[in-house]
Amino acid sequence: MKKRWLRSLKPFLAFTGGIFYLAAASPAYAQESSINAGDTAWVLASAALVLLMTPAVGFFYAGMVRKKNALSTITMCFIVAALVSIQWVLFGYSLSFGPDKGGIIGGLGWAGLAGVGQAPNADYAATIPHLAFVIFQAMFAIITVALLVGTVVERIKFSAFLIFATLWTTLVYDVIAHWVWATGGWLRALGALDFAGGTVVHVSSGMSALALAMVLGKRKGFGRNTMEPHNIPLVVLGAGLLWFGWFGFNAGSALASNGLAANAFVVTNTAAAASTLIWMLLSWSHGKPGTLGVATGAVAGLVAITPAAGFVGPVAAIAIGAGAGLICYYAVLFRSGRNIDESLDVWGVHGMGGIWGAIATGFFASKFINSAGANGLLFGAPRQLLIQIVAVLVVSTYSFAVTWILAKIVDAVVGLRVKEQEEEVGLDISQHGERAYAVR
Amino acid sequence: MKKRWLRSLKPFLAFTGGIFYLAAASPAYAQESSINAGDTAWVLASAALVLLMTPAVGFFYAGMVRKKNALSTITMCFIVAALVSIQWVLFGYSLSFGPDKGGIIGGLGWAGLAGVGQAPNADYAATIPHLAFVIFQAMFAIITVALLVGTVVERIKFSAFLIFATLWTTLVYDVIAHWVWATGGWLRALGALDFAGGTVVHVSSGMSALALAMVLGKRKGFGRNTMEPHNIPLVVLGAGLLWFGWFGFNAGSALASNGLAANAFVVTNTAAAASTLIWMLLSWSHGKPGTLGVATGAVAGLVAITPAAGFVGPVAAIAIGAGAGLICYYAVLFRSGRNIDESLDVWGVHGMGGIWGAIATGFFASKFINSAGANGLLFGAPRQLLIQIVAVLVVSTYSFAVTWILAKIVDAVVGLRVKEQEEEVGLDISQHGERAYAVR
Amino acid sequence: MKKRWLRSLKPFLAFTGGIFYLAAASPAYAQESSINAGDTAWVLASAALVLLMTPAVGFFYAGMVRKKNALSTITMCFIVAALVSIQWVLFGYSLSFGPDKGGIIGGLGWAGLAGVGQAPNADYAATIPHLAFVIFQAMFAIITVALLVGTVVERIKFSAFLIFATLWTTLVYDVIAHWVWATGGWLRALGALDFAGGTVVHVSSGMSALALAMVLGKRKGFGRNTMEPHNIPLVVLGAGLLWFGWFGFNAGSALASNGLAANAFVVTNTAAAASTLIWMLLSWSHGKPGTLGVATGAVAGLVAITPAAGFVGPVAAIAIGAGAGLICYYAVLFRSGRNIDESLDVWGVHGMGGIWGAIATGFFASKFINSAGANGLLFGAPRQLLIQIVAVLVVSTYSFAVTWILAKIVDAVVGLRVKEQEEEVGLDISQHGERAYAVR
Amino acid sequence: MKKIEAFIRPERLGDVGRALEEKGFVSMTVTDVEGRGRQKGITLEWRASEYQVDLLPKIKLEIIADDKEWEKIVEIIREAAKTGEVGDGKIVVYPVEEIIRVRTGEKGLGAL
Amino acid sequence: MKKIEAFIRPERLGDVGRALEEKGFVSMTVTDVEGRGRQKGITLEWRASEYQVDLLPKIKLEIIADDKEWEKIVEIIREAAKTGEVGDGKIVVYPVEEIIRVRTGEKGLGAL
Amino acid sequence: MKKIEAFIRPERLGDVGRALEEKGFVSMTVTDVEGRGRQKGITLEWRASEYQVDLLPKIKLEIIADDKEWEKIVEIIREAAKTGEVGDGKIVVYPVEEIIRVRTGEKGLGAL
Ligand SMILES: Nc1ncnc2c1ncn2[C@@H]1O[C@H](COP(=O)(O)OP(=O)(O)O)[C@@H](O)[C@H]1O
Ligand SMILES: Nc1ncnc2c1ncn2[C@@H]1O[C@H](COP(=O)(O)OP(=O)(O)O)[C@@H](O)[C@H]1O
Ligand SMILES: Nc1ncnc2c1ncn2[C@@H]1O[C@H](COP(=O)(O)OP(=O)(O)O)[C@@H](O)[C@H]1O
Repeated sequence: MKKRWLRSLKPFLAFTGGIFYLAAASPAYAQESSINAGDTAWVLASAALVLLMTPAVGFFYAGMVRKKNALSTITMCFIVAALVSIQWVLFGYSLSFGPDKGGIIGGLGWAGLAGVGQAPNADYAATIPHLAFVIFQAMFAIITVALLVGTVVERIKFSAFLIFATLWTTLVYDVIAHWVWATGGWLRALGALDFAGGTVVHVSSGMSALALAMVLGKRKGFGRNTMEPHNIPLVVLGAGLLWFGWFGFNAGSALASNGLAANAFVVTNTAAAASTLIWMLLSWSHGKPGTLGVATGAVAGLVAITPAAGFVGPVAAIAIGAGAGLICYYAVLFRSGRNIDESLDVWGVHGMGGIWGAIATGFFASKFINSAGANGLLFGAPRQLLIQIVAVLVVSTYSFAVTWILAKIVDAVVGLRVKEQEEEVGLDISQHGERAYAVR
Repeated sequence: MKKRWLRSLKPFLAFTGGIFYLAAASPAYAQESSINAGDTAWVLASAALVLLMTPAVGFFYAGMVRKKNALSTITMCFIVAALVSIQWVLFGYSLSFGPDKGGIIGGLGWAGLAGVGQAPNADYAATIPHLAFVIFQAMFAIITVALLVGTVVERIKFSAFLIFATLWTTLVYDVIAHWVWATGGWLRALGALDFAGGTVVHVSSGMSALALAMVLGKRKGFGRNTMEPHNIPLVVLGAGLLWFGWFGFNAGSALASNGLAANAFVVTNTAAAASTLIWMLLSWSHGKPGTLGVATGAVAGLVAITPAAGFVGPVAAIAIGAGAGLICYYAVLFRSGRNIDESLDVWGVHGMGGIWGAIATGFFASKFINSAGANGLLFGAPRQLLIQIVAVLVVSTYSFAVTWILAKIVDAVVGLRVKEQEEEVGLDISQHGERAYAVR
Repeated sequence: MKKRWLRSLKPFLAFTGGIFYLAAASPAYAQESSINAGDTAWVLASAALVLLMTPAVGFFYAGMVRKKNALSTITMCFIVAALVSIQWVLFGYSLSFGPDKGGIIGGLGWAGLAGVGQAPNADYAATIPHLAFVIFQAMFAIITVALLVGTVVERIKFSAFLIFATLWTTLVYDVIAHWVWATGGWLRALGALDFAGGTVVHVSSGMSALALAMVLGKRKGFGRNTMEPHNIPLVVLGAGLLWFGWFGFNAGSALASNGLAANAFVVTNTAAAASTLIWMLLSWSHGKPGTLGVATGAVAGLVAITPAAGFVGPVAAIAIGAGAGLICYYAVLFRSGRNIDESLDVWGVHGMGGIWGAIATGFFASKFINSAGANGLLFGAPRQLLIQIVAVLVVSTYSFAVTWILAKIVDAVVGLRVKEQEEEVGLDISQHGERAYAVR
Repeated sequence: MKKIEAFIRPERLGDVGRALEEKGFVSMTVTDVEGRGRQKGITLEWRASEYQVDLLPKIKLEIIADDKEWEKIVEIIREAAKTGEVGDGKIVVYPVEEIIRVRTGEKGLGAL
Repeated sequence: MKKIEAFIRPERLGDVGRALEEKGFVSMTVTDVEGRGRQKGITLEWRASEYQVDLLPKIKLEIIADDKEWEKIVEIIREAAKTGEVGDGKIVVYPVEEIIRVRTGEKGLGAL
Repeated sequence: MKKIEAFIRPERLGDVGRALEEKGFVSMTVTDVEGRGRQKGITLEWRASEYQVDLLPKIKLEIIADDKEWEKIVEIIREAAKTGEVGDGKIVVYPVEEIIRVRTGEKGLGAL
């Protein structure tokens, strides 16, 4: 009916196959000589684990919103997986990891994964197929965008979200990923340590969430109507799958199946545990030890250990986890006292947890754990701490500022929010034409 | 009380241990020389991932039925995992992959997994234990049968389903698996390409679903009463776990942890993403972009890339995924306009998606990607396309016809459907004596 | 307000990081020469799978309780993961696997994982990092404690549970793990076979559950009020994830990615399947084949094959699984006829299933399957059966007795149960200040 | 004016709703309730054993009706809800003092 | 004929149901509702903070009763539902004009 | 004494509850129901197609009120529940014969 522009896409879609095919005509030939099957197995398994984290975030968030917005929340996360996967293959991977342009961004040489094949790329991972690296990294881009859903729930227009997400992935995520992780990226060249995405994933999404929430504005009835989480077992399902998937996230970031991967695995689990216990104790001291708190504590610990996982040992992990519990707890408490509807505390948990983790890496990092890493303050290298702080400041500022601008633009052009009545009825009905649960 | 025949089984069961033991007395001795630990790790992890797809299908389907049939739907999937696992060990694996009899079926030489042990079988996979191949393949048999549940929900008698499932696994699945995948199988000899089960799994189950729905008949009130999906988050849980598990399904089908596995992994993710986006756009152009649609689109893309995953690159994957979204969307729309209660569109998604994927393999397959594969039409080999079409026709006809006959026989002998009143009350109460959700 | 003692922890917590750090100052240096990447990949993947089993047990149990206690049940499992993870790093691993003290317990030499690093420990697993072994074993300790939740649901005080769980892990689990699995452990020296934890995990938790239920007493209204399971799909989610995770549990226990791991994988799946079918038939013969029964049957089969998985072949697995279905079915039936509120049948399923599995190992074990194992009665070694029986008796007695004493002590000191009114309102509100599901 | 309250079987709701609509009585309110009465409870499965539940799922239908039409409505419901087996339920009629339409403030018949 | 409507605590439902049954009053209909009144709401946890909910879960019991028996029923409910703390709820009695059994068409007392 | 029963839009519950509380009428009972009336049903998505649902979620509010106050309460509800679009719902008033407080046994006005 009204959506004629969508209809007009159809012939274009039919055409697409033909065009794209050309680019694929000469995929890289397999030269498997240097591939290690064990390393490849672990990285592929890890990529699968990280993919699972995106629906997991969907459940984690959906359980915390009201029933009438449950599907909207899940669907935004799910569609991010699709959207970013395609963006990544078409140009996202190339922008992030492609041939460096002045330390700032990758070129388009690897667009459509041209020249990216089954043989390893020794710059990134010498013992696994280049395609394994590509897909492992794809999952990181996806989950980072999915994290932003937590800040826009219950009021964003679905179409506006899709547009914003595409822009954000390209202009914020891909850029920061290049700076921190790509050969030639300027923060990497500076010596910033980020084992599995403390800055790239968590600081970037956390600070962006704050900017986005400020542009988007509060939910109708925020602070006045009760907004009870509608399904806490669903939240725990999400948290459980996140904990599970995070082993791929962190230990997979060793890009090999070795002692370092095992170390990252152990410290990931340990930090999550420490943070969970601290959150439990803190919330107990203020009231009762709730399930939501415990689940949030676990995520905070996982966030904080992310940049450090390949540079610190298990005892430092306890400290990092405990610090995450403490800092994120008070960050969430602080935010809930303000009048900012950063709805599901992406800033409080991922932003502040990521900042703490990145800085803590500058304290606790040790070449005993990873000879390819660096020593932190506690091992006599205060400079590393400084570098970490610079990286945090740069990533925070860039992501907050660009997000603010993008959000303002999208708001001006298509409008970020649904109509008031649509918000009242709920986004499930108004944006997706569905109800999460039938009455009978 | 009334089920005395079941009681009379008990002494027999007690006896079973003794009998079976004999067959196990000389299991194959471990000769691990040629086993590659990395390949084995990936195939075992993949087998676990594919196992998870069966409860995942259960959740995917259960969320779409009415509350009163939720358990029935899940339980049929769950029990299929048990039933087919035992069938596979006793004789299914032997029928499918055992010593070939004239290209048509495997012999019973490997019944009870006699002679099948820890050493590799070089015919199927030279670097992993034979038992790893056995169990990886077992998971495929299970999931294929579980897919059929989508067509019989809300009205089939549980006992009839068990009988039908056992017959179908043996006479349809095992036979087609032999034709396409076994050493000596006639479709394999013909040169048909099916990397991970486009024909064996999806075309066979999709076409069978159609036949089965036609014999079984419509649900009471079909087209008249509202049949609202009772729990869409559960559907997304299923879809999320399916996407996750499909990496094992497709990338595990490399039977090694190498560049080809990485390629299969990447194209699987890419096709799923493309199909999801296309489905979203199409449903948006007709109404709203629903969660069910998006989840179904993902599954359609995963289905279509299945036969192609080891033969095409990422850009072809976008084309295959987009085609799947388009074709399956209209197939489902077409079916819902007919008066056929193929309830959860196994034909529309798996049947048509599988056909498209198998044929698309004949277009896009390239020896650049897999030197052990073949070139498709676009690489100058129109013959491959023809072979693919033959394979599709053979598998479609065989599975439709045999399913029809089996369904008629089971209906005549024990009756396929529950009584009208049992259907009204719901299968959870009438078949399983349970309610999915308590009131308080 | 009232919880001042908790507040006073805060300065202590701030101090913690500093203290702990010292211990980490000299982590073991990586010597990766003997590490096999494939083996490591499989053990890490398995550790992730086993971690997932703990939330899975949470869902499995939570679905079976009343709505008002759903969060309490899940949260106890979740917090166990955190608690035991920290205990394990601090001293649990050292007590269990550290330098043997007279066959009875490990010393504190490895407390804080001092000296435990990325290089393999040949005593336990020569081809994977020592830390990989540590974390794989950590997951076993966690899940064992989480199993106990099934016996205390709907009435235990959260604080009392935390104290009890900490004591139990240390004084029951760590001790038995040392006896059966540690170099120098006295039951291991005796020749007891327990591949993946039949006695250490299942007999210990099952017998402890019985003692704990007896001390704790019955739920208010037990046997009088209906206690309908509130969400059976959640139970199946738990069971599905358990089946999935159990592949890591059993096949991961090969501590390598080889033929033995593949064998363990196959028999695990086969026994689960056989037990599921037997439970279905038995419950059908008494009434209807319910979903809860089928899911419980699967778990019973998985429990029983656990000790045997690395010593028996697929046909013996059918016998062991079928036996488990039979024995656990009647054990659960027997218990529900008594006046003991061992609420979710940890004794019936894990205790009796574990005992049957441990003894069946003494029957069916064969050096054909595992040359490093032993022969059982059927291969002419009745002595092994005797040893298995001794191990079962020792573990049963020790865990029952110590649990009884611990429970009595905790009850005397802090009180095990919530107040009557708290129990009536439900533990979600009274212990955690939350409701699992909002009304709208 | 009267209020009609019908306690019926959940599986009859579709037919009752359609029957009413066909005769022009669209308006109604539906609640999921549980009931017990002459119909005996059901036996449910619990792993290896069974237990009894005495409260069965029922549907409560509420219709505010004109004094002249309530008897017709009762008859339509009765016919469509009937299976002839114990547990078909009851229809109860109450007096109504006033009815107001929120949107317009109309009262009495005009509010229906 | 009368309709008795009781708003009670969910945790008393079991006892109230049993008490009624023991005295021979099996028939009833049960609805899950939420209520507020003199009892103050509850404080719930949200991650690091807390919030108030003023609607509390309650059970609504509906029983259609003979004119001669309603007072007895009210008394049974009151005793079994009582805890003595604020929030125990109310029992309300309404007039009934007619009652019909769906299955048989019986009216009035015969329909009970 | 009267019983006020209001069928309103779920999204107005918050405002209605607050409005009543502000005017001193705290006590009420809330039920989730579904209704149909003049407002037409909604179209929902099913994968590639659509279907109609005619029962829409509504909230039923029940308030037992003093004879002197029920009109004020009706007015408060009406104002707070009103959006002006079809589907705002009805408020119905019934006679009450007796009310008893479970906790104390008080009857009539004293029980409110
Ligand atoms: N006296 C009553 N008060 C309230 N509800 C009743 C009463 N009698 C029956 N009901 C409702 O009607 C339903 C069916 O009643 P039942 O006595 O089982 O069957 P029938 O009406 O066919 O004799 C009950 O489950 C209950 O919900
Ligand atoms: N005037 C009223 N109208 C409707 N429901 C009421 C009314 N008063 C109380 N209720 C119901 O009874 C419940 C208990 O009432 P409350 O005033 O809290 O306790 P108590 O009756 O012990 O004084 C409320 O939650 C509500 O559901
Ligand atoms: N006659 C009636 N009997 C019972 N409930 C009614 C009746 N009329 C309306 N309702 C309830 O009020 C709701 C709104 O009524 P509707 O006719 O759609 O809007 P409006 O009152 O604005 O004309 C319905 O969904 C239904 O729940």
